[in-house]
Amino acid sequence: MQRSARPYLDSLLAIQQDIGWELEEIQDWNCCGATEYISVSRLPAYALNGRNLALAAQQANGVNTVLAGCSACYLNLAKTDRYMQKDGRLNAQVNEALAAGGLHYDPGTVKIRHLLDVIVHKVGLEAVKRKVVRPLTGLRVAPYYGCMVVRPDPENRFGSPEYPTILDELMKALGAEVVDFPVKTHCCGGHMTQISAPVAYELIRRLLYAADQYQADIMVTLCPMCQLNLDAYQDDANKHFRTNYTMPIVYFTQLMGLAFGHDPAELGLGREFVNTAPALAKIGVEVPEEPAAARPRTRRDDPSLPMPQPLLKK
Amino acid sequence: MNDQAEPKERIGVYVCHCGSNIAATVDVADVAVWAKERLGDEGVVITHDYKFMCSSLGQELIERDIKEEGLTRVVVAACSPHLHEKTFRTACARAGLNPYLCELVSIREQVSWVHSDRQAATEKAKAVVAGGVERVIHNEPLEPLHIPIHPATLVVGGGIAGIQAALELADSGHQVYLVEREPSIGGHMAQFDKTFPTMDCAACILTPKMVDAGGHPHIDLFTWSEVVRVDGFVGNFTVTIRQKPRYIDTDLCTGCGICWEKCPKRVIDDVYEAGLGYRKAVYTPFAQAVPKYPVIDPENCTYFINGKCRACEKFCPTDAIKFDQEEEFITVQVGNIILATGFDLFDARRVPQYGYGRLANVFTSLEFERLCNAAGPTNGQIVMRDGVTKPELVAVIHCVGSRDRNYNNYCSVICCMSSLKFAHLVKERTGARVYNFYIDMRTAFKDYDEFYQRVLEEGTIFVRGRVAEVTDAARLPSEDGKLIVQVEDTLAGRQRRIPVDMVILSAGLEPRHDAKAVAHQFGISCSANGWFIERHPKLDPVATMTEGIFIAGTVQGPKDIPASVSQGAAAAARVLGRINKGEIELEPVRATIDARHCSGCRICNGLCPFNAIIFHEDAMVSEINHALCQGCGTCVAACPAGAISGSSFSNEQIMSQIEGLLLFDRPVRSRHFSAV
Amino acid sequence: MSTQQFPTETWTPANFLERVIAATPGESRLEMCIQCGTCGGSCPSGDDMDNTPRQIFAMIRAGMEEEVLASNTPWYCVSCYYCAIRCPQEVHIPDIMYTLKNMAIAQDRYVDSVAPDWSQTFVDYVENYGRSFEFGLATRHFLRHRPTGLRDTAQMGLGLLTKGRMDLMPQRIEWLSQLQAILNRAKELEAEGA
Amino acid sequence: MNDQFEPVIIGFTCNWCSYRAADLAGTARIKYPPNIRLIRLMCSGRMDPTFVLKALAEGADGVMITGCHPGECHYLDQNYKALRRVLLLRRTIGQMGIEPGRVKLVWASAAEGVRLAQEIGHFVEEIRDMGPLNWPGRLAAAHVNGHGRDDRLMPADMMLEEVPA
Repeated sequence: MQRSARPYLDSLLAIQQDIGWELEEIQDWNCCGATEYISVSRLPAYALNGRNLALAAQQANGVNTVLAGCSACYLNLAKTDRYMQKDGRLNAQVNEALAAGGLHYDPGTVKIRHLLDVIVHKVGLEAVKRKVVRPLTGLRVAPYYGCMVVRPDPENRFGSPEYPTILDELMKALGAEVVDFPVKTHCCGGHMTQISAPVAYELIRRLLYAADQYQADIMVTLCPMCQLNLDAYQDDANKHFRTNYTMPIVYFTQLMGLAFGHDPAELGLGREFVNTAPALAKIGVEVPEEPAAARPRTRRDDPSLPMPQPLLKK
Repeated sequence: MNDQAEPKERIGVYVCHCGSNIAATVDVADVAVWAKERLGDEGVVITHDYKFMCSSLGQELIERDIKEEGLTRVVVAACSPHLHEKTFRTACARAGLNPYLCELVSIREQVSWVHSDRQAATEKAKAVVAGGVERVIHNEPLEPLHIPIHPATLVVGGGIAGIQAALELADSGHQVYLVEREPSIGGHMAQFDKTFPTMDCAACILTPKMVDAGGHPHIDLFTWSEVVRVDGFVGNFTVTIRQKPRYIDTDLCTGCGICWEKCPKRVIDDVYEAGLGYRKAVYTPFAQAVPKYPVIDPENCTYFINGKCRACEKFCPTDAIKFDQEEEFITVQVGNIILATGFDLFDARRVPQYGYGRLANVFTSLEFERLCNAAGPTNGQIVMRDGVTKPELVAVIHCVGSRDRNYNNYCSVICCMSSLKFAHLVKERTGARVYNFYIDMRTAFKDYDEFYQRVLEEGTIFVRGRVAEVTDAARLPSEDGKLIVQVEDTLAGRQRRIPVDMVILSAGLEPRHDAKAVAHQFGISCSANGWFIERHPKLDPVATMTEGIFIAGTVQGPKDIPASVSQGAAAAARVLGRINKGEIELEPVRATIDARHCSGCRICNGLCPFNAIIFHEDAMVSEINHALCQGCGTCVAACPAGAISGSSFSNEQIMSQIEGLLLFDRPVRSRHFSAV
Repeated sequence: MSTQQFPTETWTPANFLERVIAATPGESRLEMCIQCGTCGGSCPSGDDMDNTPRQIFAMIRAGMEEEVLASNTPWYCVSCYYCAIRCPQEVHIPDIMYTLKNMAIAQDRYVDSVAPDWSQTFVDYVENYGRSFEFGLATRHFLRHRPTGLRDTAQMGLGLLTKGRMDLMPQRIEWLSQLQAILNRAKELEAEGA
Repeated sequence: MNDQFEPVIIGFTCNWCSYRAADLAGTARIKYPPNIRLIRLMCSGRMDPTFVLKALAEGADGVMITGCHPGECHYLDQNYKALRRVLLLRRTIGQMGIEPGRVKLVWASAAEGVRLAQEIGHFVEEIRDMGPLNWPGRLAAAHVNGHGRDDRLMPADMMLEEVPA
């Protein structure tokens, strides 16, 4: 979240006080492996997530909820926890692997929930409404859920894996005009941007076409991958299909922040590829033209290592 | 334990070869010899092994021994009791021995057919025989139960199955009480336009039957009514029926229809018109309703809501409107009950990807039936939700909510045929291009596949694939404004997107929403899905495990009209047989409470699923009604005072059988006990 | 693409089906497929797959191991889970796709290496740094597979950089050795299990 | 010849489902080990816990109780009562020093001949692994030691229920 989804993090941090939260980052978290690690090998992929869960359980001070903002992280953490509960052999193997790093995790110890779920169901729409000082009146919002948050959703937290409405309701609570977006849970292209870009472009185009058909001003997402694909690849998709969509894509937390009266820059607005200014002008918000300058890093305090060389097959 | 002095009984043991079925694996002669030698102390006086015990010669052998040797107990070691128990019991009865003193133990299904080691099988057969011998000592002479049958019958549910059953019984001169929840009988069939595969008009074939039932001298019709209480047992049930107030005096009403003409309140009719049409607050569901009297629906009637209006009352020429009418409870006595309560249609909203309830031009099968029906809201015009436009492209989706573990994992049986019917009707009336999307085409039964051929001929396009989604989200301008059916054409191996104007969802059949409560009320069992369970799926499909309760039609599982009618008639035939005989004979497998030992703790009262145990407050003891008791034995096992005994399966019989099975050394066991 | 002749002596349908089921965690329910096509119809990238998921399952049953593992189908799975929630037989389709990818890598069977390499590159970063690293991932990936496409992507990358959304250097987690120890043990266990 | 321990198992079957499953296994000639001897009851709800104790006390090494699947009981829901009794019984015999695994409950519908045969096979192996129970031997030992009947090994209601042999 600190990187490509920085605006997501910024906006979340900005609104956390409004909704009475104090968030703690899992110390030294590692990547969940997305859909890639498990494609290569199975057990290590579960161990990877097991480590995050174990770290979270260690760090939990009476708190037992891990909030995931990204749909892949959410899915992978929840799935690891669930499969470990259900499959005794997997549980034993993951824990044996974790033991090599001095860790242990009892499945079920932490609850893995997505940000949107907790905001709507724990904080509540009424509490959100009370915080609204700048209603998003007149802004036509296309709520976009994507795949992995609402599916498979074994605990039915989002109401429907096919046609959920909780993001719709949240946006209505903020005063926005919500489009009944028929492709709200379709795929953003996922990793196909890397594997076969034309396939991804087509998936992106379908979403943009529908949003355009429904005359949405802006699309809201709840996953960094979706945001990245729709925003950063929108231009490529346009080139590929000779279209000229300019559909701004923002995180739902950013719109919450705006409705709560925060400064656009504080919410990371202006870092998008597709200009959000025309859309947000409808609610009287001015988006900073230039992104806030990133602090330049010197090599010295950089903890990074040089890039590994690719493994060449054959 | 086996050291008693003088055996009380004289027992004969007969070991059957069953040709080579048993003899090939079990040394039958050895078993017979062994039984005579080793079970002599238990009272075995004679043993035989014989080629076929069930043959007339075999049976005569038993009869002769009973007479000549004075046998008081008989054990036959042969096949399963489910096959020949009756045969050997009858043989004993012929020889003057109470049939329940004969025990058949299985050494074929449970020994020779399932084991291959001859020695081990022979030893096990000996143990099984010993179990039977120990058990039979404690068998008691019993008489079958005889229960008189009241000649009247209750039929619950006035759909086609219930109507058929009621007519069969009434036509043979017996009283029938037909109870229907809605204001008219007719059921789902009354909503249909045409019936497959012959395309008869549903009303044309159903209405005469409804009229017959309505006017039959032997049928008392209770519409707008429900059964609220069932007491008693086979032969003599006492049933309480609640008749909801119609607010119409049916003695005065002529069914002229002025009331519903004058009623100012229009209500969406979501029962009969499946939500597509309107009715008034005072209404009959449809023109041919039986009985012809309307009902006032107090939830929508202006007078009931705010005390004003009474238009119907003003205009009624016979003063039949009675706003002060109250519900009535009627009690009837019947000997048998036929349940024909039918099905509910699967709610297609539960499959969100098909968009029903969200996308205007997605229709359910029942809605489509109403669209086609000449008496329906569009006078039989097949039009889109705007009420005007004829569709040019129509999709029919099979298996909606059926064959799907997310909803119902069974096949709803009728949907393939009704989907074909829809395709045919659309073609015939609009000339539209029709696509049918199916997983497997199931057109079993007479003339059904011929109908499929006909629909193929007519040019309907069949796509083998379960539809993934129906959406209005166009991807290309050519799809704009259409509903797009997205599917894998599994035979072509490609994903297809087919734009259409109208989608018809062939929703499956589900048990009534209150099926479990109804099953409980009548003391019968239903499957996990909620379909009522028949006594035997093949050989006794309309009886239930509860004596005197029969089932007919879709209440037992999805089925089409011919099958429902057959079941209605079959259930009536079963009931008629009993009425004609005047009584039924029941197996004497029953529990009895010895009042002397009953402590009145009432533990057994709540355990009985058939409410057969009554508690006498005065004497503080419980008693079991033998006509209600089905002999499961749960109370026997639970009684802390040991006051309940179960005939045919008494504690003594089972305990002794255990001892018998484990009586002698364990020959199959090579390592023997050593004292700890 | 190699084509397997069947039926021949090497035709071992049961084996392949059983191995796929055994290698998938929990109950895959693969044997329950009724070939209805809900998965293929629901799949966002179904159009671009060599074989629809349904066909893949039929091919697994037919023992067409080489064709299945050479197919691009599992690699084009975007893990959207539409098939999983819609499947009337509750077949765990995405999990089976992961299993097929594992097998294709292990047996070196895949034909187009773009997708497997992307996964491997991603894994390398996770294993060496503990986190993914967009800049390095994209560069390395595109250098190998779409050198000409790199220019376009580079522009986007530049965008991400200037918008403060991407680093030039990967960030490494603190206790990397711990993570590596865990992953190595997991790999050993997996090898034992297989 | 073969010094493998051959357990003796008593099986209680329901007249409507598992007894018919056993018949079906026979008709289909599905083989299972001869260690089990079946008793027919009308319903698993008839299964009095003392039957199980009796079987163990008479020398059985294990007892298998079979009934209709939940929701399919021919007497509505009596199999649930069997389930409750078996759970309690397993705990009770555990307290008496007997492995709870020696009593097993198996659901088998009338159509599940194969399944019943498999379950019997598994159970025989499980009991084989546990070894002989030898409850009669232990009872005899207690008897020889001069304590008369060992009350700890004999549940109270069983002593009341003297069964004529």
